[in-house]
Amino acid sequence: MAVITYREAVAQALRESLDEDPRVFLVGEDIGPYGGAFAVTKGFWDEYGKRRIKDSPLSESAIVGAGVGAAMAGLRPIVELMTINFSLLAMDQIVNHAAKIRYMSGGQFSVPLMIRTVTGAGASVAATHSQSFEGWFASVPGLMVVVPSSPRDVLGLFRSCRDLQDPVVFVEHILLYSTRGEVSDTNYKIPLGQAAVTREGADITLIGYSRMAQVCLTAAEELSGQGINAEVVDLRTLRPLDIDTVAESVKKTHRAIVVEETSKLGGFGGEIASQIQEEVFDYLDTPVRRIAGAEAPIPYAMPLEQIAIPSGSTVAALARQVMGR
Amino acid sequence: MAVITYREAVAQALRESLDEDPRVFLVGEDIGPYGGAFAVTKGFWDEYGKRRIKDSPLSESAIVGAGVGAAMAGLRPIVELMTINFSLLAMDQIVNHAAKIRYMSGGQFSVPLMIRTVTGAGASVAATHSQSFEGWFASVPGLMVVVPSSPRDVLGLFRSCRDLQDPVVFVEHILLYSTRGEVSDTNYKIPLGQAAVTREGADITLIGYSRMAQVCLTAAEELSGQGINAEVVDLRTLRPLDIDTVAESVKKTHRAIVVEETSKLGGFGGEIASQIQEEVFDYLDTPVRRIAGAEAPIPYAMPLEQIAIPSGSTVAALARQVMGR
Amino acid sequence: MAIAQLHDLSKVQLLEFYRQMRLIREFERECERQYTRGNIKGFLHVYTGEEAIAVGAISTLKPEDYVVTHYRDHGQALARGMDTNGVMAELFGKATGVSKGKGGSMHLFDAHKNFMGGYAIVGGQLPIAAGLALAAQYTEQERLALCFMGDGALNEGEFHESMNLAAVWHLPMIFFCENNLYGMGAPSADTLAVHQQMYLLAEAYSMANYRVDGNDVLAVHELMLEVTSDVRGGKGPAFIEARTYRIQGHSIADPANYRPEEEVEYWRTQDPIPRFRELLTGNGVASEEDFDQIDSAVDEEIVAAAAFAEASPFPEPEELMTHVYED
Amino acid sequence: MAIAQLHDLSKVQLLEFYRQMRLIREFERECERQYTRGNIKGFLHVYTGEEAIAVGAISTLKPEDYVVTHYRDHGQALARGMDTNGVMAELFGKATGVSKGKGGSMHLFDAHKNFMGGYAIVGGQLPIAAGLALAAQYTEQERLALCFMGDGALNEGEFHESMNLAAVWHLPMIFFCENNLYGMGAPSADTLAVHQQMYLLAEAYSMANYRVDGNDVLAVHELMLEVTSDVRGGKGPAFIEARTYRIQGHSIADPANYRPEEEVEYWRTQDPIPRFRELLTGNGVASEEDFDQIDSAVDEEIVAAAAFAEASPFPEPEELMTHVYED
Ligand SMILES: Cc1ncc(C[n+]2csc(CCOP(=O)(O)OP(=O)(O)O)c2C)c(N)n1
Ligand SMILES: Cc1ncc(C[n+]2csc(CCOP(=O)(O)OP(=O)(O)O)c2C)c(N)n1
Ligand SMILES: [Mg+2]
Ligand SMILES: [Mg+2]
Repeated sequence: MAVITYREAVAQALRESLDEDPRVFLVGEDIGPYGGAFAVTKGFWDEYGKRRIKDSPLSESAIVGAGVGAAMAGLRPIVELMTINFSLLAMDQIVNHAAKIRYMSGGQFSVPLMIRTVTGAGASVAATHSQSFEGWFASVPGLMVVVPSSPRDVLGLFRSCRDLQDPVVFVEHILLYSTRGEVSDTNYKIPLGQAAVTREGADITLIGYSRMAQVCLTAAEELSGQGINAEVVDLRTLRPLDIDTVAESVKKTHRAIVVEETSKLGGFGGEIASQIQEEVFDYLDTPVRRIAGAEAPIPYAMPLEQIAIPSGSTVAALARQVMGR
Repeated sequence: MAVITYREAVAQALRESLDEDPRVFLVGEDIGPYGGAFAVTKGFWDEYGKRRIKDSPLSESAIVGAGVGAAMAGLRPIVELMTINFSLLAMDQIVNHAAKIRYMSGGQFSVPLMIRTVTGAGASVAATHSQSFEGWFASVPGLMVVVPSSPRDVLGLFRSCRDLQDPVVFVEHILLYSTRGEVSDTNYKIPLGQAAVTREGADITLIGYSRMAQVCLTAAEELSGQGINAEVVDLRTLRPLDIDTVAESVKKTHRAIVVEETSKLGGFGGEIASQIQEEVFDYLDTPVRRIAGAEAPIPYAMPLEQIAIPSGSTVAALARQVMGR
Repeated sequence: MAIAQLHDLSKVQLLEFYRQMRLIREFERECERQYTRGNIKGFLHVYTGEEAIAVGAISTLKPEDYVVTHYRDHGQALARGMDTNGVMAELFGKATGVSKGKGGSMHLFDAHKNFMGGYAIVGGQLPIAAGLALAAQYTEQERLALCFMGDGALNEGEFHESMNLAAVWHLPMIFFCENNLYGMGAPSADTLAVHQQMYLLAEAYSMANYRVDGNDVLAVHELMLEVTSDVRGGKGPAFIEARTYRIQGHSIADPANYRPEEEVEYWRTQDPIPRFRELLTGNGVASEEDFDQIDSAVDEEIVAAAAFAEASPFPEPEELMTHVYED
Repeated sequence: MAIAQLHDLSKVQLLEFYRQMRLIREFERECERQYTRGNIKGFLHVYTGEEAIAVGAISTLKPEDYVVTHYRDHGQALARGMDTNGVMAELFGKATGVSKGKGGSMHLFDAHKNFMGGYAIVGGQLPIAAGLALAAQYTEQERLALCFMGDGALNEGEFHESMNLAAVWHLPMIFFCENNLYGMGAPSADTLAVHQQMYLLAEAYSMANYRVDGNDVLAVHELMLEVTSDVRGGKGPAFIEARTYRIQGHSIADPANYRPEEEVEYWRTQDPIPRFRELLTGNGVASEEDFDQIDSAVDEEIVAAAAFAEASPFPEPEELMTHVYED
């Protein structure tokens, strides 16, 4: 057991890939001498050299597309999109190409491409730099979407991604990089499509992923002090989505709140709430509730941004309401 | 009253805009001499000339961005994206720019831009040309998303869009262009955010939009022959979303099926189902059910494509199941 | 016509060029017939008139080289030696199609031929071709990527990003522009600032660039022999503009009456197949008998392909959900 | 230094150039102080070292002209005459900010000054600037759009699409590249094929193009006088590359130790402010007293701006939901 940061976990996962698999190379903007916009690849350039750490032009579409082509040729490129906000410039390559080539070729080609990117609000970088599009990627057949909330999950999930023959969008959260957590020293893996019950409880189920999974735990802490025993489910991957673990929890608690960071209308939380009521309708004492970001672009001013996204206390408040307290 | 095609309705709406408002001009790929990929702007080039009918290079991002800039300057550009599949190349301008400029400027600038595009599967044009991203746009605060299913709605909704000071994504369906319908000769408008009950019924509510709203009517017809009286709600706009009309209907029928064309996981249908159970949980006899496209890219082979998207009969079959028949 | 080549090429090879061009021409004719009969659906973009490009260019490649192209891809597929039956069956959406009927006309693939795809998003194939070239470079294999695109693709941002990336990374690839003067109904004169000097687009990346008569199969072949050896020799990426003409409309749905009659007439006289045929007869390389033999063999192949496609079954319903992910 | 201009420009105007450059320099210094004090959050990209560009260029515009720029936008905002208090307050995220604290450092806007925005998506501002120019053309007004971008933006597809669109549509606009040799930590040498001959990127659209010393305010001003009159005269779009240097790191978080010391040293000697100051004193145009007066006035303005920003209230919670749509 060691305690490392989320950033260190990503870096370790990348190092393992580079060390163990010669087909792996990294492509991205400023991942070289600069060390990555979030310092994830600090030192990589010196360690692995420019052949395997490819600093790229500011050409999101071209670097993702180059990853698609290299993957079709049998390599295992890992392309970094500096933030998910810039993925909008690579949407065509991700959705029209990476996700569909296996299918359109009748299974002749596969695209084992990993796209790493950074999601989330809360960093005071305003509307164009605070979005969360992982839900969009999760709606695309052909893609897999991984949304780890802890150093442990980063490592375990990343290792599983390396065994896949399909494109993965690996989504890291800007506010989680410096959070710390225990990771086992074993070479453990966490399969995709397996949500985690990160806190057991009998009264209500709080469902989240990435940073919001942590916010759910904070809320659960607060609630426990008020005699409410909340269970927390961390989805860990959005596609594949493990609804069974969620359903099992709700069968037990009879109440559920889905928490997400992006604005509510059209958010992925609707999918989760919808599936819960489809799966365990008869077990629900109250409707599945959702708490999400405000129906607005993310503002720069910190006091506004803070109320624009769910926090432990707003989640706890809704939970109390649902519990009728 | 006149009977016209959906295509003619769009053309009429565009002509009205051009005739009545000198600030309006059209920009798009092959909307000029070619007359538009779906013949919507046939004849416009000769009638209005190249100043107002701007044939553009194949540069989706630039033409949408140019529309954003022209709109900021006080004009009313209408930019055509030949199909919604190509909107992925303009995502940055639509989502990072058009949708956010009013907010980021603290209300100093508005972007009265209309983006017309074509959605849908069923035309045997395979995976890259058969997608439906309107649900993504509907999840973006700052945008409005209009999804008409009939010539009547095309005209009424388009006229309302012309009064707006915000960006609108006006989504036409590839398989509806040649469908016909009655339109009044009056200069009527249909406000955004007002769903329509297109068929009254007491037993179950079928909810759809665009072509799927028509599929719901087909299913209702089939069901009526089997003693099931289905009510059909056509959402007409996704953002703003009129959940009240849906809720009212479900209060009456106690059962609901949400129909959508795109694949289910992460589709906008989850949002609707989720809101229904949040709003009228106590009125529901059974969980809200969803029927959607297959979890796969759209195949070219017609027999496969036909089973990849919901049809009147598959919707009716699910309705019977929900009714326990 | 590039007579020079005549001497270096064997009669067999020259007649093979003719056969391939003829095969493509007749294949497209058959496609149009089958489309009107309802056996081919959706969009149908034929290569008629541009045969000399695919044939002249692809004949210079090695089996291990990668071919990437746009949605107007039947010609390149056949020139690469893909099975005529399998391609026709794909257009019919049959289970025996090269992609099991799942990709259709605009999305042809053949792993055995390193035919890495026809791509229907204009410009979308360029970054992918760069990635294939990157793979060759990364693995230090002497392979190159030949990427075809239309003139319309030069308008797209992905063109710029891919050209710059290829230049900066010195990738072993060839950007081959099939300049048929139109993108759908739009003359490139209205959409591309340097439509008359496309080489300037390559200069913007200080990339080697060439221009060739796209209706002269020998000229295309000759140029590609030079360019491919440069690229294999490590000279970095190259850009080629081949002037040609889309004899038919953009798609079968397009009567193309936006084009001046004289222009259409002029280009009819430039039809690459009669031109090449006359060259060979004029130079006594081949006789009418040679051509007749080839023609009837081609006709038989096409008839057989249509019959094969028609007789083939549609994919089973289960196929809808296969190949979404690794099965 | 472009002495020529010295004679055509009044002392008042020359000193105004100095004042604006000095104002920007001190404004950025204050921003860095306030950032470390936690009053400014998120990303902070200062314009230090590049002042001569914004001041020399924007001084040639008319009030009705449009200014569009990228996220490194404080310099252009102040040069356009935006209220120092309002800009500083925006960086503090205060209700008195030019955008009510909603946009922040990377997204400055001022409708009264036709300052159409700072845009934080690299290259994203280019199509928008083209649209503003299109509006001027469509309404037959003699207005132009001046669009600033960094050298990094030249890598993006939106650059190509916007340049081509502007050229094909003959739009009244100026693409102004602030070439400070780096995009974040990446030297343009590694990311742009023609980093030494950026004019080739303009030639690819047969667009008029120019290169200028971006640390010489008079040279920039002089060139822009010529270019703006050409653009107003209907000669179509133009591209300008101004060489300059980012004295600080990419953002306040970046120590920029990836840059060779000599390079940094050399460019220190090219600092536009001392250079201009020496020119004016050397030519007896202005005295130390003149500068001291200006300096102290600027210092006061900055102190006042910081005080104003600090004293201003944050936006009310209701502001979260305003300006999402027309209220
Ligand atoms: C990104 C994108 N925009 C628009 C289209 C619609 N479209 C299909 S083909 C075509 C014309 C392409 O012209 P060109 O590249 O010259 O190829 P050609 O048809 O002449 O062979 C267009 C606009 C598309 N498929 N993709
Ligand atoms: C599309 C996009 N990709 C990446 C980024 C992250 N980013 C912000 S600034 C920057 C460097 C831009 O360099 P340049 O255009 O030269 O401007 P400079 O900072 O040198 O003034 C990058 C990569 C972004 N904001 N947008
Ligand atoms: Mg063409
Ligand atoms: Mg720079």
